[in-house]
Amino acid sequence: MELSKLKSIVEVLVFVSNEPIRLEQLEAVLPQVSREQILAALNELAGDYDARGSGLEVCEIAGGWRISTRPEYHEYLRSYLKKKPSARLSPAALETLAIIAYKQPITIPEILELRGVSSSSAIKTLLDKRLIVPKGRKECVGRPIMYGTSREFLIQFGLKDLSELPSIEEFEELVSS
Amino acid sequence: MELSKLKSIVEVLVFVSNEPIRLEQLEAVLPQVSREQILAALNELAGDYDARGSGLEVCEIAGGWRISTRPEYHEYLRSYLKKKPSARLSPAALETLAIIAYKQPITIPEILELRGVSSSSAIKTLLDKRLIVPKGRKECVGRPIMYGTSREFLIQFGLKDLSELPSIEEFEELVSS
Amino acid sequence: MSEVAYQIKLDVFEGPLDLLLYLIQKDKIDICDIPISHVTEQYLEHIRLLQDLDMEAAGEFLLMAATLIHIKSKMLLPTTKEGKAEEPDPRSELVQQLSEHKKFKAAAEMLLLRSVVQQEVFTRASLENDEKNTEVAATVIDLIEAFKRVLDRRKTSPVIEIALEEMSLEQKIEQIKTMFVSTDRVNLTQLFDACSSKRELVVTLLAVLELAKEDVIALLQEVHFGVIYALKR
Repeated sequence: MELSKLKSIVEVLVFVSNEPIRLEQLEAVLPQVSREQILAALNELAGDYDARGSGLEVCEIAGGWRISTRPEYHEYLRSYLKKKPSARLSPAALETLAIIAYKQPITIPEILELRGVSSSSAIKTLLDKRLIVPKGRKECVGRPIMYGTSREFLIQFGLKDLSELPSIEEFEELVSS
Repeated sequence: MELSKLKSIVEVLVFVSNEPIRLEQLEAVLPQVSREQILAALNELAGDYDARGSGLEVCEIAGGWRISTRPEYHEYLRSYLKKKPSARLSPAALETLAIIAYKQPITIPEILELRGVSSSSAIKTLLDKRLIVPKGRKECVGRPIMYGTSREFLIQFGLKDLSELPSIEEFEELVSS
Repeated sequence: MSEVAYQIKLDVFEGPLDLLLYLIQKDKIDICDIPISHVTEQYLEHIRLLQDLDMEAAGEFLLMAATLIHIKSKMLLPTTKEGKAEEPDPRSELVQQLSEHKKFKAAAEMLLLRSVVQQEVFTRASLENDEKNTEVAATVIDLIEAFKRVLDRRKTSPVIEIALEEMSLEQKIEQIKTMFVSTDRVNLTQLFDACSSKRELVVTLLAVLELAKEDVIALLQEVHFGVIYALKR
């Protein structure tokens, strides 16, 4: 298949998917095309959007690909959609989320130990917002539930995958400075 | 405002709108721009999409403007929509699945009693998605079939085994705190 | 600084580690070489104003106070020559905890910045056929919430909620003062044993400390490790 045609097909599929579309999903629709070709089409498509200065961009997020608006247009969009930014997470919830993101899978008692303060209401908030999910049980006394971050976490924080998080050692420099 | 910038703004507004966006709506967001300029931007944007052979098109429909997929790609779309991941559930199916997960093995009359409404279509959906399987018959009048969750269920919900399901008590501890 | 200003500040602290970090940064202290008695003093001065915080938090702040005092006492103990090389610095665990806390605070700020940027990004509105489709990609949490909804619906008999009687610090102080109408000596062990919850225990402890500070009562321990009595002044 020609690259230009493949690019258009991929564009249409990324456009209609209501959540980031995964490479495997594209492969399932395009069985005759190799994974490398699909990836090449995605990357070239993203480059085309950048090159023509579109208000939209094609990018990889949460293990999939999606089309979204560029941040610089948010004022016009808010004015049209009459949508206020959603409430920010409290410092306690953010800190708990940071600990879970870096130490996952982690249990509630382990989080308590790290924070030195009870975190159950923060954890409830994070579960309600679907930012964290249970990730099995720890094989120790009481078999407590372990938690980890969700796909929604990657989407809301604009991450391709967890490896895109800066390493916790990078914050060490901040600590020692 | 430069035409290229105006084009991008118009593009993002057409993109996020859930129905064809009318000229008056665009004017309301862009009070400093004339109707003629907005129309020119829309027409030029549509021309750009055509010129680059995009899988998408910008067109005027039902008194407004929208971005949609070109008809020639619809077979790929149909194939994609058919292959969508199957963990998506309606509220009724989710509730029935929850009962089966926590109370298994359980018969249809017992589920009816818990939910208070007939659940046979939900059970059919769950069987179709292979999330539940028959687990023998209950030794009582009529020997009704008992159901339990399947291996597919564990895979879809990311569980190693059923003991990893959080217990109601654990959940309530979080909720009540 | 006025008391009010202190109280506003205490609300800002997420927990004892946060307060400790604030004290250290305020005095530009090296985190690896904390002058423990100075910091302990400052810490205690701050938590003296804790009474308006909720009791669970107060307990956590008190626990840290106990840790600080413990470290301080360990540092005062003379160490034998041989022992000195092997004994770890009593502060090391706390230093470790503080630097971890600092790192995660920085990570939390990074997350905040990322989320602010993402809030400015919009995706396409749902197409008509997604809207008709109310199906959700369910997680384990959706599952348990759905099960809980069923159980809640099943609760046919109305549940009578009995509010736990929670005594405030002021009420507890009044209660202890009333005891001294009929006696001039209260056994603190018995007083604490009578507490029915962790919260009540903390309130009682704070009330006794407050009364002692106000010189309403004196604390007396007749023998080492013996029972402590509160005496009417």
